[in-house]
Amino acid sequence: MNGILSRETLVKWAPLMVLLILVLFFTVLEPRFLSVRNLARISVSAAPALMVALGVTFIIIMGSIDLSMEGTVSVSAVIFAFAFLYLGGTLFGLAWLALPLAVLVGAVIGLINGIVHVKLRIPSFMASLAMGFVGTGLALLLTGGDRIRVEDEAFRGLLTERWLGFPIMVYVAIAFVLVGWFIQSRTTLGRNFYAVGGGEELAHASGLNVSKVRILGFMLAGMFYAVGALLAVARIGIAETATGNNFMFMSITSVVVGGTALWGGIGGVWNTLVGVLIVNVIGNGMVVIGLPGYVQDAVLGLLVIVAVVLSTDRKSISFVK
Amino acid sequence: MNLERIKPHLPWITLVSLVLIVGIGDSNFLRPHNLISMVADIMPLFIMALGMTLVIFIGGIDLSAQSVANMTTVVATVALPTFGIGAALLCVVAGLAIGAISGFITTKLFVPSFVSTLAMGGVAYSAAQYLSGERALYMDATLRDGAFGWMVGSSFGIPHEIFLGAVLLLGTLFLQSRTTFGRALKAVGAGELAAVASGLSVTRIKVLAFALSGMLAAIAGLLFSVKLSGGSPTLANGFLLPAIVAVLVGGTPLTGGVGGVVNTLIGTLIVAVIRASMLYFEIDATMQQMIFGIILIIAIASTIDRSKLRVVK
Amino acid sequence: MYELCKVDKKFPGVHALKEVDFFIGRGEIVGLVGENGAGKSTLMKVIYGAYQPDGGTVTIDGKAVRFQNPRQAMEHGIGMVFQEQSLITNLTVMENIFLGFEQQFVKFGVVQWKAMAVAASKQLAKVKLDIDPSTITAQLSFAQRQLVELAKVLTLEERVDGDLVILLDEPTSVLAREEVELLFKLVRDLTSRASFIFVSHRMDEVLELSDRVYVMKDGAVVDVVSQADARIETIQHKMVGRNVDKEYYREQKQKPYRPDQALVKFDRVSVNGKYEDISFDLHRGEVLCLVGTEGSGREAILRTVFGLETPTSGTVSIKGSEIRKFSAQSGVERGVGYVPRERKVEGIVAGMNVYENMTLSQMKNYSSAGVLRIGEEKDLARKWVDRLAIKTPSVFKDCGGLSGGNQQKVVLAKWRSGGSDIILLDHPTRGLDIGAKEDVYDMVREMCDDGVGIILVADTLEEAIGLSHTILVIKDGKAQQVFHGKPGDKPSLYDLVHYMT
Amino acid sequence: MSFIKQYIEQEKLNRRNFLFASAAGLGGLAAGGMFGPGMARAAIADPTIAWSYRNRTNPYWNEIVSGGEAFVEGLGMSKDALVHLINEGSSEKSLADVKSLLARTNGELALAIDTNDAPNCRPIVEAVAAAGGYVSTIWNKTDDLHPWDFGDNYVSHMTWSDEKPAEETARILLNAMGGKGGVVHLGGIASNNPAIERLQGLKNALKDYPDVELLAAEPADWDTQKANQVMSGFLTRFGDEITGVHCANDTIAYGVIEALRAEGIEDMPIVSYDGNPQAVQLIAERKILATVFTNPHWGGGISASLAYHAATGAFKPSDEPNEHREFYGPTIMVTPEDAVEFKAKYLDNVPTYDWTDYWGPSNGQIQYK
Repeated sequence: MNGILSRETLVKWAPLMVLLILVLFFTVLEPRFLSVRNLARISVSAAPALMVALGVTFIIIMGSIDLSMEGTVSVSAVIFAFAFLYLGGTLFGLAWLALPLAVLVGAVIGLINGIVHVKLRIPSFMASLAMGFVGTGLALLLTGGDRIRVEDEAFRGLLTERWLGFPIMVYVAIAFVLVGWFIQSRTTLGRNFYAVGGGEELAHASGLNVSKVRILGFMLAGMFYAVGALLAVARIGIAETATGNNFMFMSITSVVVGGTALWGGIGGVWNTLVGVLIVNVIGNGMVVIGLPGYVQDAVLGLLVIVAVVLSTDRKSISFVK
Repeated sequence: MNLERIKPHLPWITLVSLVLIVGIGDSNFLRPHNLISMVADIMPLFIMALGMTLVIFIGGIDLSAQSVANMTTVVATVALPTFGIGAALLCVVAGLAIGAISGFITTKLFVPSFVSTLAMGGVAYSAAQYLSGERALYMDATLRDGAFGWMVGSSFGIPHEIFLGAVLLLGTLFLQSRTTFGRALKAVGAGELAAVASGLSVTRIKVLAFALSGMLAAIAGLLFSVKLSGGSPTLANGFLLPAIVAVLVGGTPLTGGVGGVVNTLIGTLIVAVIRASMLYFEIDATMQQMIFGIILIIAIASTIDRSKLRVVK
Repeated sequence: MYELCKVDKKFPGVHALKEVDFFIGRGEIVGLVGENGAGKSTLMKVIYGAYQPDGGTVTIDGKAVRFQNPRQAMEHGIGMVFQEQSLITNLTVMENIFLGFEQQFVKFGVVQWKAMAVAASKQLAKVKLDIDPSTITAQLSFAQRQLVELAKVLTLEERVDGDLVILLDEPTSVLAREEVELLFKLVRDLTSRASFIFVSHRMDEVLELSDRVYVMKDGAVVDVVSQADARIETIQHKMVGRNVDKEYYREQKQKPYRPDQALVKFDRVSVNGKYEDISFDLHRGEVLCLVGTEGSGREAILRTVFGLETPTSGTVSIKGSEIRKFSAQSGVERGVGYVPRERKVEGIVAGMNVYENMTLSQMKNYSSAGVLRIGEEKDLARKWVDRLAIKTPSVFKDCGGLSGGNQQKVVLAKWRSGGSDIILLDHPTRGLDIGAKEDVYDMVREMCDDGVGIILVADTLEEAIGLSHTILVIKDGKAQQVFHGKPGDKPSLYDLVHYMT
Repeated sequence: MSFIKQYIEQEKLNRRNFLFASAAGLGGLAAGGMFGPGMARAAIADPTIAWSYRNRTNPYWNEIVSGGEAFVEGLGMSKDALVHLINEGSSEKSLADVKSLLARTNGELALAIDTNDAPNCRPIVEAVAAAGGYVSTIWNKTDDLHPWDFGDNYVSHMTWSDEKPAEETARILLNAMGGKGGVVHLGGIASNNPAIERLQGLKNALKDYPDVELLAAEPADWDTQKANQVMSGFLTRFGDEITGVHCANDTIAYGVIEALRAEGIEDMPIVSYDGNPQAVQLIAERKILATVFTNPHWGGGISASLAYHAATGAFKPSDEPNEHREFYGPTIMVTPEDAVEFKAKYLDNVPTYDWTDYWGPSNGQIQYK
């Protein structure tokens, strides 16, 4: 086992290989799976989830976890929709200001989340879980349970306008993956996430302000959640308390499937991209090949396990929790 | 008063304070009948949380618990006419099996429990859908009373759910504090490597913890199914997060080795009281969830014993 | 240039530093010795800014300073090379070197990796380490990592105008002898730019390197000796308040082992990638010492005996029967006890109390049908607390809160009380002070008298020679030479080093 | 402390009697209930009025609640007087909340509720009856449970027979498809009764349209986003074969419309269910061909009214015939032709209902198959 087929290489590329095998598998069963149209559909359904998963990737690299995404997405989506309509309801007017506002909202919630976690010294699992409840509750309080429609043709153009067969929102998502990659590899903050994940006490002793890195990490994650919220609204045209539903377990599963370790320090943006695609390919593929609804949960579960098993370097870890 | 000495008592102090706050707001809350009834109703959730405690105690998590409970409501209802009380055995075995498989996947295949249990939950949910024919089912009243009437009756003014919960609590407490398994569980939670170096079979202990969690989730589902006299693949929805919250609020953090089943009893009761307080203080419906979250932060912040956490991750 | 004057530090219930005076001149190497708990680590923490003193003054070149955190200390040229490996292994070497100080390479928010690599190479050159700065740290050897840490601290040179003070906390604990010599040479070369405070339990090394030695006891400096006047025995006497005689290793208590009673037989055993073709016999009453450099395969052999590694070829027999199934459990059942090097992580379970730790490996003996007999556990623990003079307020005390020496005693008690008669000691005295070390040596002799066989990986060569009946020298996973030693007729240091390297 | 002991004794007796009553079965139940605390109370002068429902994120429940609030305001109280119990899709929370409220109000409660899952209905009704409160249920109830088995305390159960209306919307859809092609169905949570009935309605209609194929039916869990993803999958799987979409409710239809819009498909025939304002708007724009209005506003109001008036003794449920205890709610078909008129009548100006006309708009006694 050496040369290009060394264990490290295999493990590194395993998630991508799993993705390709899955694509091949579904294509053999249903050739239409591999059409540009269907790939566009998968991308559209993956785009909001990808943004959320990117956000939580940074947190997981730090060895923490964030369960607040459902609340953050809902609040960002709802405030965006309110502001968008209040400011005129079309992107050509002042309403574009609602876009940065939504991201700001995400940042603020992330910041509060980070402060509660770091300053009150509550483990992130608990702090963010509770913040998630607060977020969802806040969205409910703001809307009173109503749904807000965002009909603006220009904004919905994210979904309806296509370049090379793919809606614009797919390109937006790719752009944010590049932003994430830039943060991860070319900024101090991004590298510090890895330092904290690799050894928090050591990083602290090296003079790194770990608390600050953590809080900024949660804030950054909040901003990515807000971008996910914007894409989710663009996809459905509705902002509501339920906009954030189902993002929590799916995004974390995607991150793990992509090969980012829950104990921190390993993985990154590209892993998450592959992980999100794996989960969405399975979801779409099961419908496309006509698997009965009641077995889909089981098949998704089993395939996720297989994917994680294949992309874990079992020799390098002594145990997992 | 020395703060260090109060710390271990914070969970129940928090609980008593909450009860008193609600009681001062509305003395109806303190009526024994109401308190007993509230405790009886929280028992299915408590039993699930008991199982969750064992897994969180070793630093893992069991996200399959709700789906396992869903599955057992269906299994119990479907199997009741054929097997009678044997349906209970079927449920318990099914829960044990799902939990054991999760444990095996976690320990042997190195899939984090967050993902392995979520995935096995999907399997359980599919099984529930398949077995139920994707319908809500109900139990025949006579059959139910014949086989499971003892679960939901009442003696000495105390509903039997409480006895069942108490028996399981004492059982797990015994397991946790008096048996080699409980000791090993603590060792694995607090120092897995040291447990290995002491020759403990860590794999077996962890698989057993997950299996017990599955079993208790199944019992929770069974009790809920009997209480509601029916089953459906979505019947136990809404159990999972409160069960996790109950464990965490009780003071068993995810870092492992700290806390225990008694903490979970207190945590579950705290959740029940917070929930009831929403009604007693007439909190507006659209505000309840937000306030629940805020109280949760306060409750966790005041119950966790930070001196046992080396790094707050 | 750097001076502490009557520095005082109190913690609840402990007077950790008692009016300590401390001075270090430009380019000087100062040793700092004392038993565990003497106040060394508190003093170091005050120096590098982790603690703020309650009284007294800290001056640099006559100017009073007060550091709120390590970062401020760094800005004044004070850096720390930590005892435990403190590099973050998933980062590259250059990221580790500049961790927390990346800002200098950031242009418009973007990290300039090339500039950082160039700067890192310059730092590595200072410590004469020729590696690619973008190597992932996990791929380096322990010795290389130690040098990277030194390089990291030396970045202070560029950042700080004044002179540097560098603390070295047990820098040699994971190094082999020749690596230690390399490090010392480097430190001496670097005195042109920095002063060093050298903290170590290895007295010989302290004396070898330091110009002056501060001796601490009970939170106070009890003596300052210059290299010329220093003698190990005197210093040790000051540290412990009693003589450390030539019988330090209890050689007089060493008795012949019983060659007819083999406990462990290794016959041409190999583990792929770890060691190959190793054969030896361990007998009742024998101390067998495995000597070699870090990574030579010593630990892997211990782990094989315990059952944590499965041989790829060869046969292992324990007490006459050949082992086919390798697992820690079966090892324990066969009477093997393992005292691991990482005491806090692998030895004891922090968070569990004394009796819980003691019976962890032998719960079977203290339970019926899985139910523990806790009363008996406590009796056992009390017995062994007395027998080994374990300093603990009660058997309910969390082991994580005991001192290193007492933790080690708990680990030994765990195996001894369970009747283990093959004890594997991996660096059993690492990080222990002299008193605690002597206790361990006493226990080794007692165990031999009881017919126990011991395989030892020693902390120092002297310890290996002093304690062992038999020494097996290993290099790169292969056996080099076997030495037999009786009291008064032991191999010399030189003999061993000759075969090790 | 003797009063506590006495109290416990009292409760013990009550509970035993109640359980005895449940065990006695059909005939004995009403009589057994006579010993219960509820029966000891002839009428409750000023009961707390509460609505317990799934969540605030679905427009359907908001409509239900608006009806409940309108009823409360009709009594001359502020609409804040209505207590909301939200179960978030958790039967466990639903039951616990009801019990807490019963304790707080000392049983002086008029409760309208959807119990979230059918099996949850029995313990809720039993709890309310045991405490002497009054309850009206909608939608979820197991077939073996009937209001008349509980004397007066279980006032009524209302549900909607969805099979027929769903069949009618299906016919509109199939006609719009020209009687040929392929149809897909996106359903609710698979085990929910309405989801089952609405799919069955489509299947019934298809018998008369041999040239239309039911390509697939999958649950979309009443959820817009899930529906969006399922529809995307269908588009790949069947492509142009899909010439019509049958949705189990309006929120699913929104997701379907957006999935189609993403593909530039604007003229796909779609029918849905529930008659939410937004859906009616879409019908007026001919983006949806038909929906079925179940008048949740009235349903929400009348359920609260029934419970309230039974509690105050305005009418005695046990004197009413069975068709007044278990009945179907109203269904109104909305199509593009009458959408504007419908909107004006029911949505833009919510009609003022006579909340004492309990059974006027109802649709006959519930039939069990």
